[in-house]
Amino acid sequence: MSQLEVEDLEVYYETEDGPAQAVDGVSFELEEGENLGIVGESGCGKTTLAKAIIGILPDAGYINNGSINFQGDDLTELPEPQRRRLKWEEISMIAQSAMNSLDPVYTIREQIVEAIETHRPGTGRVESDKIVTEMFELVGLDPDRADDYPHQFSGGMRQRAMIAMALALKPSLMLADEPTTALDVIMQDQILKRISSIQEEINSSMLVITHDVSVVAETCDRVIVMYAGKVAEEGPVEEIFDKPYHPYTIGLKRAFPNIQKSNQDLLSISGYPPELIDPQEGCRFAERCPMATDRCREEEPEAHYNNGLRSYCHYADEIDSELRPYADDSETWSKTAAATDGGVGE
Amino acid sequence: MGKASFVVRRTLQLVVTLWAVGTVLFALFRLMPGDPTSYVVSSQMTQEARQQLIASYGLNDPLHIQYIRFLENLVVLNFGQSFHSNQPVTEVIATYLPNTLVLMLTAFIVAYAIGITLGVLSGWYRGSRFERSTVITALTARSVPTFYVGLIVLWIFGARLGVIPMSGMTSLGTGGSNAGFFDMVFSMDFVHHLLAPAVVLGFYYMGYPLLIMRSSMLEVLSEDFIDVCRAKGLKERTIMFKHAARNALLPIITAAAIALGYAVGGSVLIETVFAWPGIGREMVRAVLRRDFPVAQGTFIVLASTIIFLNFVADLAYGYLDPRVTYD
Amino acid sequence: MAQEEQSSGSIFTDLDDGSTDTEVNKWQRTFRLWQETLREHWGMLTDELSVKLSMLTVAGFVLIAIFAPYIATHQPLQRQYQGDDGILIDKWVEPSLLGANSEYLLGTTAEGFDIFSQLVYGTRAALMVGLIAAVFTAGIGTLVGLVAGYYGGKVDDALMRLVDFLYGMPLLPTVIVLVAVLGPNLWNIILALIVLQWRSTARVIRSQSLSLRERPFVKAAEVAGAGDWHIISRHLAPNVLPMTFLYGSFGIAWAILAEAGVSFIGLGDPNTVSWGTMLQASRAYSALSFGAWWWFVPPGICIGLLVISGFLIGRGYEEITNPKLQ
Amino acid sequence: MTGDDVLLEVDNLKKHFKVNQGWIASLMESFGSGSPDYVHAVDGVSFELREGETLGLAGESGCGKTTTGMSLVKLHEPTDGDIVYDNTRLSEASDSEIKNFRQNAQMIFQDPFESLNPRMTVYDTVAEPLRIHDIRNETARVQRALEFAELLPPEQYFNQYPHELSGGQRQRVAIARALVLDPDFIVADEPVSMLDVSLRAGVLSLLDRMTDEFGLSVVYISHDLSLLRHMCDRLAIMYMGKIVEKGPTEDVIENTQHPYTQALINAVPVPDPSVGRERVELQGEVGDVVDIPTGCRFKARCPDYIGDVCDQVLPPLEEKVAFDQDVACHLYESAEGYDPYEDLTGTSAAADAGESPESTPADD
Repeated sequence: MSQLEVEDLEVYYETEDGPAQAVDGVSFELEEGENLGIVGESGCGKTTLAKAIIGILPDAGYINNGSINFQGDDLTELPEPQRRRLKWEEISMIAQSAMNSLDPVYTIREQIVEAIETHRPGTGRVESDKIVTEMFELVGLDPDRADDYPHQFSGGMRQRAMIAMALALKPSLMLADEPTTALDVIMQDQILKRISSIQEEINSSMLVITHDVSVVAETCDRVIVMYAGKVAEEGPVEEIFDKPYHPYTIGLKRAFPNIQKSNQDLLSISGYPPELIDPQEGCRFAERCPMATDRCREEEPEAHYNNGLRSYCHYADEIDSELRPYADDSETWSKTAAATDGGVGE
Repeated sequence: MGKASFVVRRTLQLVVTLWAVGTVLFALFRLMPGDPTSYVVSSQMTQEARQQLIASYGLNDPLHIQYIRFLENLVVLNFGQSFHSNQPVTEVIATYLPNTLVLMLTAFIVAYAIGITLGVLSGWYRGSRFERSTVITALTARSVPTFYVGLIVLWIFGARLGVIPMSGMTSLGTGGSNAGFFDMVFSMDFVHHLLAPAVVLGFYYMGYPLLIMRSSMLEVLSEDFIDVCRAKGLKERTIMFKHAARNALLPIITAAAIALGYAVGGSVLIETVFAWPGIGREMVRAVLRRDFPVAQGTFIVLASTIIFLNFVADLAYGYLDPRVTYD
Repeated sequence: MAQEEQSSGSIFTDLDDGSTDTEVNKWQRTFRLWQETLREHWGMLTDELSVKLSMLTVAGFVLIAIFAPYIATHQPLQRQYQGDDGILIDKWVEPSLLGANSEYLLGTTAEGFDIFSQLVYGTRAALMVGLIAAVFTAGIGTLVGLVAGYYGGKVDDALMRLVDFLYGMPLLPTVIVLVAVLGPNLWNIILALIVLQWRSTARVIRSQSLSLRERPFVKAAEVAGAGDWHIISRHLAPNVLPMTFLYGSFGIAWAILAEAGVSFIGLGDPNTVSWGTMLQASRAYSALSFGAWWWFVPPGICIGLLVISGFLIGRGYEEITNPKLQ
Repeated sequence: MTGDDVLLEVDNLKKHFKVNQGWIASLMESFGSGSPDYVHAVDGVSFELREGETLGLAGESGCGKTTTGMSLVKLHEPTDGDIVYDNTRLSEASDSEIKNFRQNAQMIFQDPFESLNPRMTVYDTVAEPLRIHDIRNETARVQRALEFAELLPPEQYFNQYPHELSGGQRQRVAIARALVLDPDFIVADEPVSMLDVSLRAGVLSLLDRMTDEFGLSVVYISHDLSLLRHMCDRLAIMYMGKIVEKGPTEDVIENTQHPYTQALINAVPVPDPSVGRERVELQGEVGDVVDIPTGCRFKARCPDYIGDVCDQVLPPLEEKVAFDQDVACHLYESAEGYDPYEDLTGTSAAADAGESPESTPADD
């Protein structure tokens, strides 16, 4: 039984004009000590999924259907006290911009010790200080600075402090929501290296949420590509980058510049993600997909399996013949429905 | 730069503002249209008595000489004598200022305690009926004139039910002059007199902090670190008070400084309604009686109390918000 | 037109001949800009029930103020005489509304004035003070805020020191002293309020302009060569408009309250009637102990209603400008 | 004095910001008692911009690339040094010359949600520059600009407000606004960094068409080196307010010379798991630009630190022997024979003289 099993989870947000289906039937599994990446553009539901797993959905957000089984318990059914005991003890979080993820009026030490004492009331001052020092060394921060306030830390240092806090209770699952987006490239490189080395040391599994395909390529074992609240494709990172079997992943890969390649011509997918309030039937990518047919617009695609990749596309098996050969020239992408319906609506 | 230089700079600013208030007041009474001396002398005086008095006040001296003397007096807190009672103004102030401070500060503290708590709760339970009703009460508290509320309270509880004394600070015959100020304040009779004006004034003051605290809470609740606190598995109550309220408290300090400007106005009116012997009421009576030195003296004292309390608020803000680095 | 010697491929080359085709003139554009902003705000404003109600109340009071002579049964400051021989002043008459057979809806005051007419004419004083003071409060405050926020540096420092000084002055006592010196009449009260009330608007608009000043769309206008005044009027002012309206409606509320306070302590305008002077008179003649509540209760309610409407309109606006406050 | 096709020359540009103080502090300072601190955002930057060329300005946040860009369009007045446009030095230019310059230099900003006035329709936004320079037949020009920005049919967008448009559409309106005056060069500050990846290429292709069809020059500011490699003909890498390496993009990326550029390129993640990348462990963080260290600013973090010469002598940015790009580093001997060791003060000069300056380039 894998550590985390999410079964066709639906998370909706209450809005004036009806529920927005941010996550609409997502299923996946995460093994012990595995590193799973969830990649997708803005509005694809990856952050909502993360918040649902951690249990910090805003008031307007609610789990409409499906389950999140974590080490045997279904988190969606768990009563509040038990659910709260799991938080941070078992599932901890590394927020995006550490700029305001740390309370500005308390020192870093106070905030870490608060997490420790909430879950292990007995620990004395000496014990928790030892943990704080140990964590600071683990993330490469100078322990004497534990009594500084967040605003006295630089961006990179605040991110490390966040990681130190996330590790304090040795959680079995760490959830990183865009951990390095707000950082410069050299600091990002240091932080990513630090996270993977820590992960091996404490052998916790990791869920990395990001829009940056290259970050996922370098840090994760398996990848889920999300589009408009659904899973588009899922599988081992090497196969997904080498030969994806979903038109969106193919398009996304070609839109990403690669520093090691000279004069590559980038490609853009015309149109833009669909509305999440009563979205239309069928495949959500139909509007922007070069292979779209009427079947795609009516019928929701089931999972197709090609060399270890699970992709939700009616024509996943014909991708090698139909799309991959012409995927490189931008012509194929500009004759999609979205491109031709008067003006580049994106 | 450190806290010390901030205190020095802020005191400099304090002195400059006080000087500015003094100068404006000086100008007000002397440069106003019409004969400035008309404020100084009362009509029944004979002509020479009038001239003699004007000379004694040196009102015919050149302006800058008067100004220098005015500033000297200001520094040494000598505001001259009251026309009405020939008592030195400083004495008038000494007797009435403490009464105002007791009334105003009690009402202020009570109002801020209630206002902040209600503000935190209505910010936290956003969209609930509780929040809507507190906001409406806060708005009414700021909309209905405070002296009118005083009148109604006096009418219902005073005239009709006779539960509260109709006026004054102590019942006749109890507050002998020998009784010290402090044991008077703690006597039951004084508290009985203090109750109604303090409650009415408190109701008036409560609206502002409540609304500020609520919007500040809403602001803080949209911050990311609240999500992290929830993810840390803290209890809702801890997040509400220890993290959200603590951060939302900061704007209240600056708001308190601004509210003081209105607070004094409120206490002047309440003192008039409840005939509470405070410095505000004294100022109004002096103005109506054209008792110019007392009016000027009481005004300066009121203004400098505000400016000083602003100064204290700025310092308090520094202690509460570690981000303030005084540079 | 920019010197054209090298860029052959410019898509504007054939337009250089300066043929004027459908030109949309500048003023029409600016008018549309402001009209669009106001209509948009009006729409958002009026979908809130509390705002609708308060707008109805204010409109009601405005109507009463305009048609006061027709609504009021008597002259507000004219003593009423009883019976045919006309020598007896009608004092302390019970209101006919409460069943007394008198011709005065709300009865008469201790000086024999008709309370209902005073109440009706009081609306005029309140609205006059409120609206004029509010216009100046919002106007001066916005102007000072925009200039301080846009130019920054020395100008900003000087103006903000002035605002700090004004904040040092307690509002009501200063108005009292000013009115005492200038003489107790409505215009002096309004003048005193104008001098003091713009301080909070200025401080808020200044901080908004400071942040707008750094926005890229202002930088873009600067890069295109727009002058200071062009940027202030086209880019800063429309985005600061909601805050101006907000403090305008708060200004109405503060002004009415201040006038009522000043009149209540006896510095009101002797020859115009206002709700404040009514309350002052009722206290002077200790209507309280006579139990003539119909004399001092209605004016307070009118002030409360008008002021709370001002606040609610302001708050409705505030929620538009700051969605977080919903 | 400049190459025939050089449009714009930046000559030792410096921009320092006074650390803001209250009026009392400035009061004390005018009495000469307090000395103000300065943020040396841009501290002596020189480069040329040729016609129809895209020049990339790269570097981590806080390296001064945005300040440089803003100084190019006169949003900042340079503290020192100057910008030469059309053979006139802008600091001495007359008002009419400035007005003409304003017509030819435009800028595109990073945040699509902030670069358009929320209270102005698309038509007013794009037409505003024309109105400032009172250029006639406004409507036709606005139409052309919107068509070029691929917002078709333009009339449909005339009366729309920014909040009715998506991020990509807003950025296209901003481009149309920058184009409508038919400028000579455009500074683009991270124009696509806030757009979704799948939409970026569309906006980037616009920038390409501008340089190809218009002969327009673009200064492209970004921290994303992979994007810069795709977009730019020449590249300048900035660190703490100075350019450390400048030259044709392929040279700067393929055979990098300066250790900082090398570290920057190595740190960029590659969207291909099968390909490893050589990880250079670079410690520490970008230095503080208020009190600037002596000598090379990268010395504290540089893996190839030589010794006192890096510590005391600021390496000039100049042609180096056998490379096409200019490098500011003591590792290489300068083409014009300038020997940094002469400037070395004190005795340490003798000790270092022994070590030959042409030690092998560090990057292999």
